[in-house]
Amino acid sequence: MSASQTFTPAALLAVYRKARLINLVDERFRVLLRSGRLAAVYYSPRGQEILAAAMGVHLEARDYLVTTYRGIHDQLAKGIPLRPLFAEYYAKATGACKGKGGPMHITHPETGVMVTTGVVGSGLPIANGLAWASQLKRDGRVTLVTFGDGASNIGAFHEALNLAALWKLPVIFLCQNNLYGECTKYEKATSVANVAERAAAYSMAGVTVNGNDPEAMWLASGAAVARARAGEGPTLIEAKTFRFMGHYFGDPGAYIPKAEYQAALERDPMPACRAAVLVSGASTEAELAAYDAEIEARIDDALQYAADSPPPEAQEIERDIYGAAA
Amino acid sequence: MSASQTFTPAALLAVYRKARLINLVDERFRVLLRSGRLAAVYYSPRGQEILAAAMGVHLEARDYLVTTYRGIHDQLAKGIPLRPLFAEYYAKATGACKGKGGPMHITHPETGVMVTTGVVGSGLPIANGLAWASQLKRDGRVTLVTFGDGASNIGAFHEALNLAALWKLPVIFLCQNNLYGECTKYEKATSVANVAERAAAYSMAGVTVNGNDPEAMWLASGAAVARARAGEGPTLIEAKTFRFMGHYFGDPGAYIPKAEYQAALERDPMPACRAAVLVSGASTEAELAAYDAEIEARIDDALQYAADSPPPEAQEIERDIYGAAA
Amino acid sequence: MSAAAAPNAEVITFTEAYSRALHDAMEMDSSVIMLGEDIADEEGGGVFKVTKGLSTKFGNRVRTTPISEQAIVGAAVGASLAGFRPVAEIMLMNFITVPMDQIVNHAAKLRFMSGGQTHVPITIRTRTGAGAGTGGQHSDMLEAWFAHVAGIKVVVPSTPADAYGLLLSCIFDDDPCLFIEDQLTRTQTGPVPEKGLRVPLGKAHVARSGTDVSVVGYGRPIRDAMVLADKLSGEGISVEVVDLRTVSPLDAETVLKSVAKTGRAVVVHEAPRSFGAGAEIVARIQEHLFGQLRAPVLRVASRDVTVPFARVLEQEYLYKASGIEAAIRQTLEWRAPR
Amino acid sequence: MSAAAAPNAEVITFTEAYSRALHDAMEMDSSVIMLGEDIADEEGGGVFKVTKGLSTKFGNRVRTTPISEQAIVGAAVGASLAGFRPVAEIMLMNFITVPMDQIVNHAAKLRFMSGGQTHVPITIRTRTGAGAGTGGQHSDMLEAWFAHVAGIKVVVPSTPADAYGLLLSCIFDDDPCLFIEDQLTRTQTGPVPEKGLRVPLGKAHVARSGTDVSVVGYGRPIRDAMVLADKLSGEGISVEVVDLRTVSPLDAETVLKSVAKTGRAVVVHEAPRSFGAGAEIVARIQEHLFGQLRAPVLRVASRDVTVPFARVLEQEYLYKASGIEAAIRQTLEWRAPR
Ligand SMILES: Cc1ncc(C[n+]2csc(CCOP(=O)(O)OP(=O)(O)O)c2C)c(N)n1
Ligand SMILES: Cc1ncc(C[n+]2csc(CCOP(=O)(O)OP(=O)(O)O)c2C)c(N)n1
Ligand SMILES: [Mg+2]
Ligand SMILES: [Mg+2]
Repeated sequence: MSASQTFTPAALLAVYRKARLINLVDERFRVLLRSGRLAAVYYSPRGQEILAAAMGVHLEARDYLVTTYRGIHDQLAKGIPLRPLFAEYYAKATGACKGKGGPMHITHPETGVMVTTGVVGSGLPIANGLAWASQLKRDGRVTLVTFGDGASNIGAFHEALNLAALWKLPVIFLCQNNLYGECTKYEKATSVANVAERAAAYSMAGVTVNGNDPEAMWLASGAAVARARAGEGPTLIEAKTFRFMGHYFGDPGAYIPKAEYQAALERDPMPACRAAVLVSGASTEAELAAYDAEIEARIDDALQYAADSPPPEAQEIERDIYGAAA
Repeated sequence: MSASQTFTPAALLAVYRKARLINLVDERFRVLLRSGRLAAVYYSPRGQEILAAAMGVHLEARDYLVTTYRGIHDQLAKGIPLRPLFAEYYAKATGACKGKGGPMHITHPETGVMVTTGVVGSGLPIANGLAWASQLKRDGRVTLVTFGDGASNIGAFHEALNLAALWKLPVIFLCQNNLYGECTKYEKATSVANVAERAAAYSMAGVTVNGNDPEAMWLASGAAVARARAGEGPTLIEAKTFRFMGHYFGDPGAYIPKAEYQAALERDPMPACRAAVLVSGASTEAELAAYDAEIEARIDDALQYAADSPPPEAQEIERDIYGAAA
Repeated sequence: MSAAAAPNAEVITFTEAYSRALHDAMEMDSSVIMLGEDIADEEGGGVFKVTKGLSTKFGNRVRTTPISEQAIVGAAVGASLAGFRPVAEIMLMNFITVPMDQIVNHAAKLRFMSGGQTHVPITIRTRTGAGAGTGGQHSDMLEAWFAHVAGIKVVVPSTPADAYGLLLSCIFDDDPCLFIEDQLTRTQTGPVPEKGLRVPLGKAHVARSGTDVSVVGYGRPIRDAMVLADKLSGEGISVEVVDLRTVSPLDAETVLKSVAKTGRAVVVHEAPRSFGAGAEIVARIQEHLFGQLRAPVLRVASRDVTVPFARVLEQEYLYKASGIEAAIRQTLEWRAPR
Repeated sequence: MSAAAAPNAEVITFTEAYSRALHDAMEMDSSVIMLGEDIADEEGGGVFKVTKGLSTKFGNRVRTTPISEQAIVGAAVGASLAGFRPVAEIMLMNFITVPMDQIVNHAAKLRFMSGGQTHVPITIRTRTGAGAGTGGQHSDMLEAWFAHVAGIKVVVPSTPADAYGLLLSCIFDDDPCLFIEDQLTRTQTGPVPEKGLRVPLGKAHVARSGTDVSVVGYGRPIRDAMVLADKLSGEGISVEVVDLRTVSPLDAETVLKSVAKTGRAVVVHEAPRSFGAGAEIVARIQEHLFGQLRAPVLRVASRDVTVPFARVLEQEYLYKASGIEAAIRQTLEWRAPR
């Protein structure tokens, strides 16, 4: 990381704006799901907006992202446009994946969204490959792969981190530790106090940060991106956070102790970040309100686009199984 | 580990005797292979005798062992009798596995040899299950699983160590770090200086020892067995060692630098251990020679037994696919 | 949508049948233990609630695991070698790609490779099935892979009562069993099974007798076939339905007996057609009954593509009851082309 | 033991053919990269020496990896998404159980799930085959699993020239390909392939024309069939040999054309019989040619057991050339039982 990275009010605002986009899109999706106007499995990122945004502001469009079913915040932070995103959730022909992949497999190479996987831990080895490609081409791209705390216990995590460290790949492993994997508490599944401590097992740079703290997350992300960009190898970032909406949309979250939930809610990062932006002077209430309105308008547009789009034709099932023979 | 564990001359002798058994059996096998009187894939444990023996003296017959293709030292240290062992190498009906498993799958439950696997890393999750059974039954057994340095980079290693630590299983993970996985040097495959450092990633007890030093290995093994027996959880022991005969019988080992090989040979643990036994006064030259003769006689007997035994009948192929319906 | 139960008979759902089997097995035999992700009550008793209540009643015999499928199956294998009858849950069948080594190279082979000294009485429960809009990585039927591996048994129930009785049999069987639960029909109902009654493994079941054509398969499409058989009987078409129950080892005898009688067969499964389990059934029928068949053995299965997300495409992907009906008619009307 | 080459013709071994294909592909196209255990020259150029010399010539385009099959296939998938054509080596096919998730849920599906935005032009080379006394965990032919998965191609060569040309085609194909090398015949020889000449994927090859019976299969048993065809021609039996080359997607057209002509078929593969790839071939033939067949389609394959260690049992396990001959005669002599 270059020593000159300081978290200015402008940086804070940039983080907030990305986070707020995520926040509003997520809210809209939940409204649509509750009202039955959207029927899809949905894994809300509510509570995890800041960490994705703070990482996202350091990345360029050409950088690569590999994410998971709970990945809409990562995808939005990476810059995916709303129209193909919404249309994919609505299983439309105009969706990013023509409706064939769906929410769990969002792909959008133009903005670097290379893989969204529904299999826990599987993204990490693939991210290595993208990073290996960059290393071979010396194209200076960085690959970000995100996953949950639960994923840190699966074999693919181990194999991927070992290889990335050995080969000094330009990849960032971002563990979003929201304290639960489905219904299972972190401590019941993970034998180490902090996932980032596992970095030492690979002689890899590792850091645990409060993922809900814009400054801490921005600094850690900036350092990791700079390290990767400079060819100095991978980083494991563990961003501690909390998911407010259970595992999937509709999950009552009965396994989360009430007190724990309440305490987390009181530390909800979105209002805190908004307040910090105002305090910092980077933006006014009016400007933030205008930004919200602008986002809502973009969401309305994307929704309308999705609604107006046709479903895929039945023949679409025959396409994209194999390419043309080489 | 009980504080009273001190490495007496008697303990040294016990280690030596087990190691020498391994050593002589291995030598005989290599003679047989060289002369063409045995045709089987063979992974010599030459150089790794001490660590297996020093662990073996702490184990009871009822304890469980899970080992690998390079496992004959572990099996002998565990107490497997020679006749069924040799007969299995010779693919005879009287072999431990009736000739159906072969050297890579030696099994002998009476002496606790539960699984021998040919798939790198696969033994570790199975060992957890044996240890879980002991924990549930409170039967006080300890499960030992052995594997190589190369195996520490495969996903199953990670999943197994995490689960063992979480569940505090009475299992010992013995990594026999012979500095190579097939033809690949440790450093080229493993991102950490010592495999045992990975124990910290699971809040597990971990120790790196010179596996060729009888005392160090005996102490580390004793501590791990005591910890497991007391219900205090698993241990990762990394025993540094060297394999003198390449990966498999016939491997010229061209990838090993000459100087490295020479240096290792000069530290060959077998002559060193023999010398130490004599110095300790635990045994005399004559006694050791007599022991050798006794072992050679047992080997002759086992070989004769194998030679005299019939091959499996062709119909044996129909048996042991499924059991009787329950 | 119950296939068989009369409106007022006591019925249970598939989910309830699975739960009861697990409960009753644990109650009957203290060597039955269980592990899997989220399965204990602290975690809500499993994502699909099948194991709900078990950890409260049976304590540490039921353990929630990390997300570590290799560790899950490996631990089951190991504990089984030490005398337990572990039931491991792999949440969805696509994730069974992760512990394949443990299942195929170890669970299925240890009995043989040890010359019968050890064996692996584990049950792997998993769940899958297309039709719920879960897309390419959460819907696959992969039973054909395991059917191709000697040493493991593959079981797919088509009624709640069978689900109960087959799951009990799997748990008390001395070999590894893969038990596949259908995600789509989990809330469908059927007659209540008798407590403790095991349905034998390796035996196909003539679910309905008929004389004109045999429908042979397992799982969800058998439910469709039963409905169709009712319907077609109104037209005077007599359909025999052979529910394999155990896909492998295959009970060829029962299948061949049925097809020898009817002279016509339609083989059905949900998995994609090509290189699916149905191909084996077809191959066996024609090997043994060539010359006695009055029509080619037809297959009805899903398409050879990744399961798509969009409903319209997912429906294109899935086998259809109407396809089974069409195949039945086609075999009945078959005339040699000239 | 060369199947085809005249004694003095220039011949190469399978191993050499693999090596040449890898070398030529790397030379032709800088996007071809390689990874796997022990494959670089510092490690001796691979346990089977297939990659010998490549890292010396092509530098860091050839990388030795840790023993981490998930990481190996994952890295190949990722690099392919960024424009490379990675060739990953999985040392032996039994270890392909480890990266199944990467292969099946990712490599095979990403093109479809992304709606064609991405694709995965990787080649996975692996090696296997019984007969060398390596036992239950080092000998399995598992091609049927992958044939059942849409999106991946499965290729098994039966001559060195095909090995060369098919491997080149796999590397330059835009989809994931699984290329299976036979351990037992690796030193057998055949005519030298023309440099750069690709053998097309998805096309079966009539390796020998005949009129009485079609032998359909791939890999090692095709070599047996060619020898047998020679032998039987002396008796006036004309055997057509159809070498699939690509197991999946299956070139049914070529197979059906052959069997339509001969009216008889014997399907052969090394893998165990039940639920093997042969079942699909049988199913297709009888679906399309029912009524034109003069005998049931027979299968010759290995037995449904774990591969045993003892040679005597391993030979019991393996399909036999004599079994192919017997099956050919059986189809020729077939009379309807009464
Ligand atoms: C290999 C695999 N096992 C199990 C699952 C089922 N599953 C989906 S999400 C999930 C929990 C993941 O937890 P975590 O990694 O913490 O991510 P989070 O959902 O909290 O973001 C599980 C077990 C899966 N998708 N893949
Ligand atoms: C999953 C898997 N991958 C690859 C192999 C091939 N293989 C057999 S032994 C071996 C090297 C293992 O090295 P290490 O773990 O250090 O054990 P050692 O042989 O040195 O005792 C490899 C790669 C295998 N058996 N299993
Ligand atoms: Mg989580
Ligand atoms: Mg080693």
